[in-house]
Amino acid sequence: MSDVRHPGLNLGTTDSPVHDAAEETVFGFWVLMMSDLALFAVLFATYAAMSVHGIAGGPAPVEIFDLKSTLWQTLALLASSFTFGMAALALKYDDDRRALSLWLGATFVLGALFLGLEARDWARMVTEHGATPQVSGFLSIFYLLTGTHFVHVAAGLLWMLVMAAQLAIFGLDGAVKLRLMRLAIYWHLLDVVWVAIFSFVFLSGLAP
Amino acid sequence: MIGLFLGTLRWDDVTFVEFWRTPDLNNAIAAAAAGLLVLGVVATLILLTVRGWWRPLWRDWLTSLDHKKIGIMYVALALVMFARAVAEANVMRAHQATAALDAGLVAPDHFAELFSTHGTIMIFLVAMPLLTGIMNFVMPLQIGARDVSFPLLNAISLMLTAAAAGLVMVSLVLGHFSTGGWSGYPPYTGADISPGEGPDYWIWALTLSSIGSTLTGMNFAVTLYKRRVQGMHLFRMPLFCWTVLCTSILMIFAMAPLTLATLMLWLDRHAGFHFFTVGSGGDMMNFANLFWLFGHPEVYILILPAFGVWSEVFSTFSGKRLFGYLSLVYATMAIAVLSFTVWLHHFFTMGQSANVNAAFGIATMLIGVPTGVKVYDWLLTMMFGRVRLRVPMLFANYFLVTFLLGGVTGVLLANPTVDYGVHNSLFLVAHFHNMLIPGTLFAMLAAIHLWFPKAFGFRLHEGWGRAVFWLMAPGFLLAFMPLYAMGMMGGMRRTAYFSDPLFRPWLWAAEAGAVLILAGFAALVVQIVVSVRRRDALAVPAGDPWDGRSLEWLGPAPAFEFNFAGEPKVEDVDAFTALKAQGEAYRRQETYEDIEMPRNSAVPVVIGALAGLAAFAMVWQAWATAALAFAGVWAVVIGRSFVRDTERTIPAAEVEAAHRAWLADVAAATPVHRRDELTPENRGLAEEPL
Amino acid sequence: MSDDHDLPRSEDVGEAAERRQYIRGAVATLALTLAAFGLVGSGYVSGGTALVVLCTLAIVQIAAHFRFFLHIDLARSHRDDLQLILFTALIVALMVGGTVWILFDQHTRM
Amino acid sequence: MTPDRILPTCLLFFAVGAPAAAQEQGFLWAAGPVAEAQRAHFVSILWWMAVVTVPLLIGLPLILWRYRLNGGGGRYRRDWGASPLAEVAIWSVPVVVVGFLAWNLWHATLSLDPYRPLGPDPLEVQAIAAEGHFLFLYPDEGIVTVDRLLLDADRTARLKLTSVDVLRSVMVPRLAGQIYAMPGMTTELNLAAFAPGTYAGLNTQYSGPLFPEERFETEALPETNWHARIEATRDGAGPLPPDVLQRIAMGDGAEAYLAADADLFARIAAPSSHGAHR
Repeated sequence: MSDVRHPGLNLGTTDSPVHDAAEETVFGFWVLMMSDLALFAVLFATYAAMSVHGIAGGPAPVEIFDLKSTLWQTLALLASSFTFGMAALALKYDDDRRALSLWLGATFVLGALFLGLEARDWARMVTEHGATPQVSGFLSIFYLLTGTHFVHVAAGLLWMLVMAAQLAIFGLDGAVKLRLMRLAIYWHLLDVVWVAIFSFVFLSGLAP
Repeated sequence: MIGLFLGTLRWDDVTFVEFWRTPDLNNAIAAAAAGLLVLGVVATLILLTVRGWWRPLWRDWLTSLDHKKIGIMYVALALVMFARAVAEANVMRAHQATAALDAGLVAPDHFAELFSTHGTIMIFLVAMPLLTGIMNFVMPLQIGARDVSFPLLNAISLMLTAAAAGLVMVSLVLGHFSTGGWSGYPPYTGADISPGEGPDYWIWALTLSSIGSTLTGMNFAVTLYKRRVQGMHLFRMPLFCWTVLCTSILMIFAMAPLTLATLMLWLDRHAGFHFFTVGSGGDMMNFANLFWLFGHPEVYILILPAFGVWSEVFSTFSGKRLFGYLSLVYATMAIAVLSFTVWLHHFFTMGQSANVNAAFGIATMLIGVPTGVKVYDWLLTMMFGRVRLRVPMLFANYFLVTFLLGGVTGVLLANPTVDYGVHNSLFLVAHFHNMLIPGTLFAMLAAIHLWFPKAFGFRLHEGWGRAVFWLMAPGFLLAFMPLYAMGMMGGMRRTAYFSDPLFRPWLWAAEAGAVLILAGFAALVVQIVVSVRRRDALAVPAGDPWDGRSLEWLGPAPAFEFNFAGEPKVEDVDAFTALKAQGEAYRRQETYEDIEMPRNSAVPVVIGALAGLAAFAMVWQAWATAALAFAGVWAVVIGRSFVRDTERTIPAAEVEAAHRAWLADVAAATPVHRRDELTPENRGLAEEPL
Repeated sequence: MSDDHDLPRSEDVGEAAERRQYIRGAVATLALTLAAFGLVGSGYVSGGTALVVLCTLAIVQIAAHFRFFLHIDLARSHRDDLQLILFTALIVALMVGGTVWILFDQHTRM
Repeated sequence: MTPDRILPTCLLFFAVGAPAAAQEQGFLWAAGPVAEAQRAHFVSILWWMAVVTVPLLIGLPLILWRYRLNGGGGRYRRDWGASPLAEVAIWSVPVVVVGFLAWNLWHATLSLDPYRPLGPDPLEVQAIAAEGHFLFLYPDEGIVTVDRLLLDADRTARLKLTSVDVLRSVMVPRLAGQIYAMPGMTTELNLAAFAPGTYAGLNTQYSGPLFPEERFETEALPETNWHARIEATRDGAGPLPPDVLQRIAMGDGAEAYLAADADLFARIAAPSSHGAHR
């Protein structure tokens, strides 16, 4: 086998056998995530066209987006990326599961906060502007794009709950560590997608 | 309440009831097709019960995570679906040939359903499973691996594909399939014009199969990256493995746009969204854009593994090293990347600017360069060889010639100027069948002939194999050359009847060709039956019936469950040839080690069944059933993540015993000269090279 | 199985150094986020300029996420993933660029 | 039949279709400048491709014969897997051929853009593709014809196209290539005929059970006859009913109308008239 160890997020010297196993599983997960990014890419491409051509007399982006709410969502998700980073450190260097659980818990709360804020934002758009996805092509793709991200974040939270259960049952064994590493990649990549969403959807929409 | 669980499904949707109510020829044909399906299923169930095959089927096949068995199941699934799709082609051609005299055989909507299912099945449920099956079986063996990287996921991919196949099959009996063609363009497939369940069958069958393909692509790419045996660097992989790698990469990226396009179509149909409805800010041409963003890489997903197979066939049956290995590798990579830059050529006539068309047209034509290189590399592979025209080689040489014609018409179609004249015509239909029949289908038939002994331990009967070739080869010409002509005479695809009597002789010729292809398929079935009967005379227990060149031929036929007793040594592209030359191919090992293999699992079957049920419920708008089944899928996934005991150990002693038994077979076999490889003397041991 | 000392140095930097990486990442991404929101919120940029500025900031921030949070860098041992990401970037650029080109061009001619 | 017509015909028709050529409808029997350019382009590609295909067609049987296992006379070199000279040739020849073809493609595509006018002062026609029928509106002449396109053979024509419900694609093969007609959108197609005559036109994109019926006749008339024909049509036509689309779908049978409603095309082609959901 090549001398390439699994790069990126890793367990380094703290748990060599699992580190070896990570090479295949984590790389596989990276590949799967790239397929997911391709999905988001085509969503963005469609959004780029329809947010310009697809208003169809409905509300335009600048009328319905809210800078402050978007900023809070962004900060919540950004903070959750950091807390997951701390959880990854605890996973790698601490034998004590408490720090890991605490940081994971914080990530969960921040993720849930993000979901709540985004749902509130949607509710505001619908109630104040009547901006449902059935109104125009632009709104259809807006909800599909942000909704797809939303579903991903929600799935991440579910995954965290499952991992909490596995931590409780199995402790920090190799399989649990591998799954947490994959969850970390998943979570950070959702943040990457959100960077693209707040830049190209919300901020671009608010700076016409 | 019942509506939540049954949705819009009613008695009237059952094909037999429809026939009962309106007993005309059209409904009779539909009912006969449905009846054949039901009879086939019942007969299979009875056979399984009478023979007591349920337990072995479950234990040795359905729950197996062995890549070889999964590969074989993929191929079996594809052959079943092929039978239906080629029968449909025959009904369509027979209908067209008779249609102008009277009403023809089927109603226009039924005809539309036929060309839609024919295309959908041939692409997603014949070509894809065939090549996925072959890749599954061969690739891990060729790189010296014990299995793919994620065996459970591999089985899940298979079961999702099977669920998609099941869904399309069910549409024979319950309701109707889409009439919008395999590409399903809105607004025709929108809720206004196609309000029924048809497009939903199409949407969910594609979704299931494309999820399966994405997972397969990921699995194979990681396997090729991480599971190569010591010494097998990337540039020592057999060319087939390179094509698998490129195909996998295409699968990883190309399925996303399709999933998105079908999801958008579903949201338009059922949730009032406006992705493709022009009046409310949608753009229906974005569907074409997204569909072909998938569809063009898909074309190369279908053809690249075929190129891999041809490379193996030409080199093996010329008894010679592949010519231009590096050229072929770079050509494969070039095709893979270029395939993402050409999708617009499927809709040159949409009205965009000439410079957009020209750019995509040139990108398309560029693919001609690496493809041309490949053709000449194969020709030069035969040069200075000892060419023997066994069945795979017959197909290979036939492919070389017909592929030229397909290539020329492909370059023609790449020119927007020409495409404006023949877009949507039968010329186009002839072109892509020209690529997919001699290209993909014949490559897969060649692959089946080549690797069958490795899978089952005996060769396929050569005479019946030649019959398959001699029926299918002229069948293809007869079926599709008239279509080139008709296309240039203004005959359009998807036309239920041609009023112009000039087309009549061409249509009859095409129908005759379709019959020959069907007969060729029947010959294949006979060939398998005959070969099973004569399996003792055809047995090749020593494992190397064709004087093979790559690692899959190391070891017995059928292969060890664990593929290799130890780690094979790799020092050359033709790793097995090198081992044979050094006299190390059949050597006893000093030590044997325990081997860890994945335990059987029912999880893939359950996931496939639940996903299929969810999709079926979505088709009939049975939301509660769909939600429950979907939740069930995830419950199984999560539940499985709590299972720790997923491996089992094959003890070293058992490995040793198996290995020794094979070496005994080798010792008992007489090496045969290639001239005698079709005789019963061929027990799978090749004569020492001169 | 692996010898510990064959790990590339970049993966074996120790807890404190790795924590510093995360903190650097947090600071960098926060600064970039606030810059983007600030520029738009203040109305300082708009139209085409805004798109260019936002695009630049987003790309830098995405790179920062990969570098500091996902630990992807140019070290030799990381090339599998880096290649994968760059190839994905190429495909994504083709898909997005092509789609935008086609749909905008088509719109002008309908 | 000219020699450059024989090549594609022989190659793909096995020469059997040739006698029927006069009655054919494809662009190979070009009757207008665009179709003629398409045909010429088609033939030139075949010649260029022969550079790549002919050596293989000659080489394959020779190699198969010379290097056959039983009795082949060729030398056996089992490890012959590379030859720099051969590789340079098999890469460079296709590169050169595709290079030339690409250059050709670029020029042909730009000069044959269907939106590009073929001459000064074209006849303006608006075409509406509907289920089973085509409506042709002549805004300057104030008439509408059904399933019949009347062209002045001495003048080029510019079609504006739209479709009522689904995607269609409109083509008069012997005159010019096709272009999509899409609901809520307008596309353009420029046409011209060399000589007076009747040419078949059709929808090429599957549109439903009536798809095979979606055909129309294109009549290119000498200038004087064309004027007379328009006058005669105008005299025999009734006013355009507001529900004209429903009427012709029901088999109204009228061949022409007077176009009192000058906005009909604009209304049908406007995006807002489509896609109201259910």
